[in-house]
Amino acid sequence: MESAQLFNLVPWVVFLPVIGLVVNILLGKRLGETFSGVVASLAAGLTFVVAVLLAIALAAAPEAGVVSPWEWISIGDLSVRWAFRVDTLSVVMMLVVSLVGTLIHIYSIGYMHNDVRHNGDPGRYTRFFIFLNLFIASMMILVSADNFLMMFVGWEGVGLCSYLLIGFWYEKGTNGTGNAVAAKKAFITNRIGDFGLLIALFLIFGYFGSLQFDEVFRQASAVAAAHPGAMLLITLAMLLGVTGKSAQIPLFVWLPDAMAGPTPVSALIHAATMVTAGVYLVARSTAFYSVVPASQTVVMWVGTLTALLAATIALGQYDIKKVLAYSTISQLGFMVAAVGMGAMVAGMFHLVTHAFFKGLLFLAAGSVIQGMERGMHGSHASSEPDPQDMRNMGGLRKKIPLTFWVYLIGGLALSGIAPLAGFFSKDEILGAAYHGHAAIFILLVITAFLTAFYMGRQLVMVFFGKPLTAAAEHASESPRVVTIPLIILAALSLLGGALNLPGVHTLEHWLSHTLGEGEPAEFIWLVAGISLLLALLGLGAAWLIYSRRTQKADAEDPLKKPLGALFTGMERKWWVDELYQALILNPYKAFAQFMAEPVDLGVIDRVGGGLAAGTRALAEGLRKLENGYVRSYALWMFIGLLAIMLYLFLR
Amino acid sequence: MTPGLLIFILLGIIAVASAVAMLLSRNTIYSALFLVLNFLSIAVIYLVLGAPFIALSQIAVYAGAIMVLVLFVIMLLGTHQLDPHEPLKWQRPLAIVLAIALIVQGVYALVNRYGFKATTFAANPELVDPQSLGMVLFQKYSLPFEVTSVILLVAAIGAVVLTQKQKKDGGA
Amino acid sequence: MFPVIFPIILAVVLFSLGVVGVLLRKNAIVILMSLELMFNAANLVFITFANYHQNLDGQVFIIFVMVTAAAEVAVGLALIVDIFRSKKSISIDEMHSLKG
Amino acid sequence: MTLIDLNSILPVLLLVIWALVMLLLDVWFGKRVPLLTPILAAAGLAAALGADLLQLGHPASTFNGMIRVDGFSMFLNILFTLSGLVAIGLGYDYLKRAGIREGEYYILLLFSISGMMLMASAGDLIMVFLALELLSIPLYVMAGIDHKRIESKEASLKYFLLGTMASAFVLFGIAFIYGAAGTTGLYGITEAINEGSVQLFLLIAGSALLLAGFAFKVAAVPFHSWTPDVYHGAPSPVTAFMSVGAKAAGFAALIRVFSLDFTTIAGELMPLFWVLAALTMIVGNVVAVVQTNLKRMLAYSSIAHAGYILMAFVGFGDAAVRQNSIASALFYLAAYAFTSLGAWAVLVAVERNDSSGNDINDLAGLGKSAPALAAAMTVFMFSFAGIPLTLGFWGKFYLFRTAIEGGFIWLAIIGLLTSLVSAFYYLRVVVKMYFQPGDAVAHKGQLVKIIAVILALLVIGLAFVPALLFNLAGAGIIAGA
Amino acid sequence: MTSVINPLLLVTFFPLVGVVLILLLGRAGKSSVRWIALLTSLVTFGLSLWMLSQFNTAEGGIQMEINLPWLTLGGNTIGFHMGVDGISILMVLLTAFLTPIAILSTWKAVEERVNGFMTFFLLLEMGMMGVFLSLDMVLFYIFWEFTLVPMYFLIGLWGSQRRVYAAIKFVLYTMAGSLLMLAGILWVGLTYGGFDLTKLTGSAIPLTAQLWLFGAFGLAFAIKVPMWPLHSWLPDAHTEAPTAGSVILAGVLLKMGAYGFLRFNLPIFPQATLKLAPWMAGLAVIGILYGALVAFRQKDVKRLVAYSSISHLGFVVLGTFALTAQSVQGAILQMVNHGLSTGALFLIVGMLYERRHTRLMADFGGLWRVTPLLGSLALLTVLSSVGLPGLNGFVGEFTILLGAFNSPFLASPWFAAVATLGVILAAVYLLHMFQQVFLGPVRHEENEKLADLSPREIIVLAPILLVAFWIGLYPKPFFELMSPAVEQLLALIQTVAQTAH
Repeated sequence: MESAQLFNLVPWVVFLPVIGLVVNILLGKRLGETFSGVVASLAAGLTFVVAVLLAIALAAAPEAGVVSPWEWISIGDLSVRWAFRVDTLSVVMMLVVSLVGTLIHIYSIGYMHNDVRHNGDPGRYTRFFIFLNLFIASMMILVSADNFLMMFVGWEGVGLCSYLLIGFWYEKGTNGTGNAVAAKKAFITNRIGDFGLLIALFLIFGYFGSLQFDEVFRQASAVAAAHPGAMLLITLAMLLGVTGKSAQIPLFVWLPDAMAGPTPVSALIHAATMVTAGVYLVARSTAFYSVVPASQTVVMWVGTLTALLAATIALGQYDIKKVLAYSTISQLGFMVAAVGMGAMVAGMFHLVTHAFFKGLLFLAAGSVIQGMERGMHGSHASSEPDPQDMRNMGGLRKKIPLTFWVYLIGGLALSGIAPLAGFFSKDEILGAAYHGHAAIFILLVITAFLTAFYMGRQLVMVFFGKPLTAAAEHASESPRVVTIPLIILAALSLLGGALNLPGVHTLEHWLSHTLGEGEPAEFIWLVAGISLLLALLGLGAAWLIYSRRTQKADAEDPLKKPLGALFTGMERKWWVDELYQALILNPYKAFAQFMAEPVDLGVIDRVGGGLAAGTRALAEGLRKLENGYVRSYALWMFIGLLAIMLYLFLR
Repeated sequence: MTPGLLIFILLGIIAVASAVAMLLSRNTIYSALFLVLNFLSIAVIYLVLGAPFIALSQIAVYAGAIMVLVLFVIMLLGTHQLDPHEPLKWQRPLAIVLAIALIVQGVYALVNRYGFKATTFAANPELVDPQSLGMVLFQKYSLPFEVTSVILLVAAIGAVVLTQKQKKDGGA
Repeated sequence: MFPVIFPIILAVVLFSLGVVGVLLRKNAIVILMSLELMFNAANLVFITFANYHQNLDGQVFIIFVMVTAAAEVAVGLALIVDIFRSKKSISIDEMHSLKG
Repeated sequence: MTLIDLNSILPVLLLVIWALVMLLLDVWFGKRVPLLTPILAAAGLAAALGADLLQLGHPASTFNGMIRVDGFSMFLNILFTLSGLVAIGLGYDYLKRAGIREGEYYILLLFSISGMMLMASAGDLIMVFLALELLSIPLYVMAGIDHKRIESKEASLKYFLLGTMASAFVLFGIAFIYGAAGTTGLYGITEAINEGSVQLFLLIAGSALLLAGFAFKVAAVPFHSWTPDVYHGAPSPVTAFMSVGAKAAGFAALIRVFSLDFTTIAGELMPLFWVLAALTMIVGNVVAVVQTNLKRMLAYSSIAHAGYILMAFVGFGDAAVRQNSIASALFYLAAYAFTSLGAWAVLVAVERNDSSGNDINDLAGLGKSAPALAAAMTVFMFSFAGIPLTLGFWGKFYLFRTAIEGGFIWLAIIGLLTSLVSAFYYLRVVVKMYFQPGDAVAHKGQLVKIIAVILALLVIGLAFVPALLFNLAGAGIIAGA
Repeated sequence: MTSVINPLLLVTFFPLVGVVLILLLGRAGKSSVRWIALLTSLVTFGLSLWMLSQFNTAEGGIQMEINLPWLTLGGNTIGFHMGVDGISILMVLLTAFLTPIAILSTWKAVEERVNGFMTFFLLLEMGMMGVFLSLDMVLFYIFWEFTLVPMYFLIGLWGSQRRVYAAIKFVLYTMAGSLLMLAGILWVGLTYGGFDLTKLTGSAIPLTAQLWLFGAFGLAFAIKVPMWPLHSWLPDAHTEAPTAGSVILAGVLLKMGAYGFLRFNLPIFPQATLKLAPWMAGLAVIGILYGALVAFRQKDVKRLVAYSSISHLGFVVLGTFALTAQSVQGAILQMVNHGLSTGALFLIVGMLYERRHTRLMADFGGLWRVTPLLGSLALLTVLSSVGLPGLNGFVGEFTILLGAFNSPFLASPWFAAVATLGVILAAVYLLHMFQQVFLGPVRHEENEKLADLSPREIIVLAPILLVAFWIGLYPKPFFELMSPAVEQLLALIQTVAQTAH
């Protein structure tokens, strides 16, 4: 088949999951769990097939192609089409999304089977797969869009799916509304980012007269020369969008809470794919950022600081998923820092490998949690321990060995142990920083060390030592439908580094068709050595500290004493949520209340009533003049006459 | 100063004085009688102004018929002294001030904007003649004349309707 | 032979006094008489101008005024008598139940 | 006196003679034949209406200029006879219930209408004065015709005393105008003014007094104080008639005299009219807001409506606007007449035998117990408020149009804002009838109900073809104005 | 084209057929009255589609014009002049579309005096059609004011507890504006060439007069829209009105104000429009934020939705006065969008109220589990209202903001930038609402057994949501309908702007 014809398949990356979800909406309830899961997985799997076909086509003819079936909005000089773009960048994203997505779909068939029963509403099974398919569709719209507006559709669409899936168990969580609140928080925080993106879109249209990628990027340098301020604004506004979606400072706060969603969701949306959309956006907009160094610097610093901050917080967490969540934020910080430095390929590379190993970690964590849950059911413990709290685990290495092994692979990959995937991609980022960004380099290296440390901490707390609770004692391994995707992902995490091996630079060349020919990152032995050394150091330190910890569930963290207030800060997430609560949310609530009660009901609503009351008061006054005495009436007549006379005679 | 003016001023003073007296009298009968005096003095002014027939009518109709009717009613109802208390606080001062204001501004405007140039005429025999008055009345003003008769009739009916005792059977 | 303005001023004064009577007196009959005083003031103006214009229209007018005044008085007195029968008073201040 | 002369006052003549005949018949047969007087009165009015219609298109000046038959008078005469017919219908039901002597009511009504007709076609100030008396004296009596209620007497006394005082104003004013022009003929005065042989000061003084007197008749602030008390105290059918007939007659005099004789001093008078109109609209509408008695509320509303008509008339000095001023006033009077008579008819229907039951709360639940009456009342209230698809809307539309044509935009805005206030209390009536539960009952009398429904249908129906009335009002030309 | 079978006449007056039938057969029972009303409104919808088929999309001007002489008043003709163009046709379609839905929604909700309800409802439809189709200012005013009457009764008779207060407030507020508009109409008609809109457009009115007239017309429309700070009638009217009334009130009646701006203020007073556009936009932006803020703190769902209308209509006004092709077309589309989304929200609130007889959010919670279908459709509606891409609200809001951001007439991107914050705040209050009602655990025992949507209720909501998706995914036909008319309008503004400089 001609590659151009294959390109025409691209709308199917959206249609297939949509078909899947429509089928599930119509039939899912009636035909049962297996049907739902299979249909959804099939839809995702076929999407992957399409993505692969597109990749094959691109490999043959790497020129970008656009399939633009319908006009969407066309007013005056604004013309936006539903247009799908096939280029190396988008296809990479498609591949990652559909591959990881398919695996997670399959994983979910087993995971959700238990989850819906554990949470007491089996009827919600189908709904989960509908949402997952919807997410794949939205994500595909995001990555395959040929213009900013269509990308924004996907951008918000994935946000919606995130909302729906975080709040999947909307009646659970703190006070019964915790999950719903977390979902809302995610959506609204994302909307704040979307606000920035919208402003960027308006500015782009204002200065470029179009929203189509090629059209816009072609003019980027010209516009940057003519309106440097505008380009700065555009890129910074876009950055706001990035910080929302990719959970960077200052909008990262939603992602840890997003762990309220079922674990496959955390893996797919909140680790592997959706949160990387920000990185994708910056990569896609290389043309913009490359002409505005100032905002590149800002992006770089935002990424670096986020990486560091999140890593420190991850250090103080006990919830297995929270640790992974902060780790995700931290790794996203790496990616953002990378694209900020202009190392787009490094960023994308890390995006891909991160999708593999972080997806793996989350799914494995899900397996751990369900193992714990099964253990809880088995032990009939009187008080149910939190199955996600690492302090309740320990010694699971023996109970769930397969999970342990894949978890270990993921953890090592994340820590940056050679030759796992994470090592290569992280090293590329560090390498980029090493050239001319000394401060960034140092901070990122520290972060890399912390990463290894908290992963080591987690591995030790979860899998080593003795089971600390009855649940851990009775934990059992997950079914095969769950473990098979784990194994595949573990393999990918092991071998993912091959994508862009130093010297070979497969991904580099692949992406150069879209991102432009860049200098392939050279492999710096010093950097690699430092990073590997620090990773090992981190893991070792964690082993030393945590394997000797008191074997009691409610024991204090061993770091608490030596670090003191610093650790409390990590534990309490540096009080960022509290800060936002005090600085933004509470004032907003108070201000809204002020507007609603004193202003709206008290002033504006009273104006009408006040006029009425004034009229009434005037009327009461005037009616007193109508006192019933005829002589008084005569007086009024006389006054009237006199007034007329006076006016006429004396004017 | 012509004799006419002299008489006019004299009568004017009497008229004003009697009007004031009418207003001030506590006794209704006195008021009525002062009003008669007022009417009479005005009748004389009519005479001075060359309208003898009207003067006579004034005496006969007003001072005579109407005032007798009034007096009759006063007698019928008795001359009660009404409570002099004034329930309307501002009524009395306002009324007086405003009346004075009307007079002052009326006179001021008249003097300023009308002036003294226009003077009255001595009696014109043609205008004094009741016959010519009659001619005008029954030719030019025949319709108004008829209308007045209807008015009188209506007043009569009205007076009857108002004063007639309520029906014993109290209506349907 | 004197300025027309003199009787007119007199009429204005009498008219004002009539108004004062309506405004100040509570006795319905006196009020009625005050109204008559006002009519008379008007009549005086008519006569004066009839003289000034040297035509009879003004005089004719007075005849009509007298008749209507008589009609008014008849109705007014009837009303007063009627009210006296139920209220036993001719004070118009008694009549202020309708107000507001 | 020629046949043409008599023909010109044929409606009046018919009414007066008819009234005299009825007086005799009533004395002889009144007690034995209960329907006699109302039917006779209605027949008389119908005949007068016929006579009036015969005059259409035949303007005339008769009785040495005393009578002026023109489109203006004909339009108003039709209005007077129609309101008289309605008053008869209302009286027929009400009087018997309230135990009021019937015969005199109809007779006085006919006399009053004859006075109004004379007023509409008066060509001489003396006719204006006599017509004023002829229409007023029966009304004084009719206001006090209910012997059982002292309020009726009080209303009568107040109306009489103040009315007589207003008559004195008018008379004094006529005297000054006579002094200014040497004649009382409306057209004679115009001639004198054109010749320049007029004492302008006396004319102004006279106009001031006339304005005060007529303002009393139309119930313009501050000459309005009698209206609420009299409307309240008088028997409802009388009030119904008074609110339309007397007001229309007052405007007939005001419009005819001022637009004929005082256009030269209109510049001086304009601010007075302006203030008078504004005050009337404001006070009438504002005070109505706090009224709980329907009769008083309608009284204040009638004051307010006088203000609207005055508003259109403010520009009477402008020859280009005058014709529209007059036509819009006439049109509004007609619209107001239908509406007001209808509203009073509903009131008569719900009033109890002891004349109580006209508090606004007494309407509660009428929507359920008497849907036809309530619907009619709703139409009237909407028409009063000037909501489209009622005659009242076109009336206000025309008035405001005239006011704006005359350049009185602020006055129009005052009018519009006060009519917003008015919407409040008109709607309150609707609220009571439909939105609040209650046990309002309407009387069985079918006639009143039929009248109310017919008037409501007219108010709505004519709103679709307002051109009919517009043309008629537009033809209501005052000869020479 | 003055034939009797003019589609406009039929669309406008066909509801009267239903009214007559109901009056004739009023005693035949509730259900037959309901069916008569529903069928009438469906036929009207069909007629409006016929009108659409006759409509020539390529043409910008007035089509299917009908101009019958009605009356002459003091030298001014008042004609029965109707016509449709790209702006009004959408409003007519919206009206015809929402009315049967609203009628169907009353099947269970209105049990008392059904024939009265349906009569008023059909009369209301007629009035709204008349407003959108009139081309004579007096005729427009008549229809405009006439709509008050049925709405007044709908609120006052079939509303909830404080219905009387709300009904009177609604009428008085609206009249306050419209009376000044009447003064404006008269002034324009008398001074600047008659009441016929088609003859007025572009006529040269001096700037001072234009400013005054803009104020007079603008006040009426601003109250109707409603713009901040003239909105305080709206929460009460919306809250107290019966569901169907709220639907039409939000769906169509408010649009009359926005439509008025487009039909009167822009073409007749272009200079004033240019001068005042930033002020209007400023008020609109305040309204967007204010409505969103206040909505957030409401305890009553219906009140919340009502305040959301203030916020949403702020976008419409902003778009209108940004005066660019995108913003104006977006504003018109947003009028339709708001009609659909908010209409659907009110329907959902009504369905909740029918089940629980309360509208306080505190009384609900966790309903998605109990009534999954209702919850899902409610979510879609909320998302459409939030402006989620792919649904209708986004297309409108985006085009408005995009146009406003780059509008040369507002001369500052700040209006749109600040207004864009409204996008965030909309999510805040609407998701807050959705959470309070549908998410969380079921806290009240009464809510455990609530019935899910009946087939009738699905039929009520489904068409709205389908159109919501249609507009969200493929708004092209809608834009194509209005585009020539808007271009014509903006060309006029452009000319005026150029001559001014």
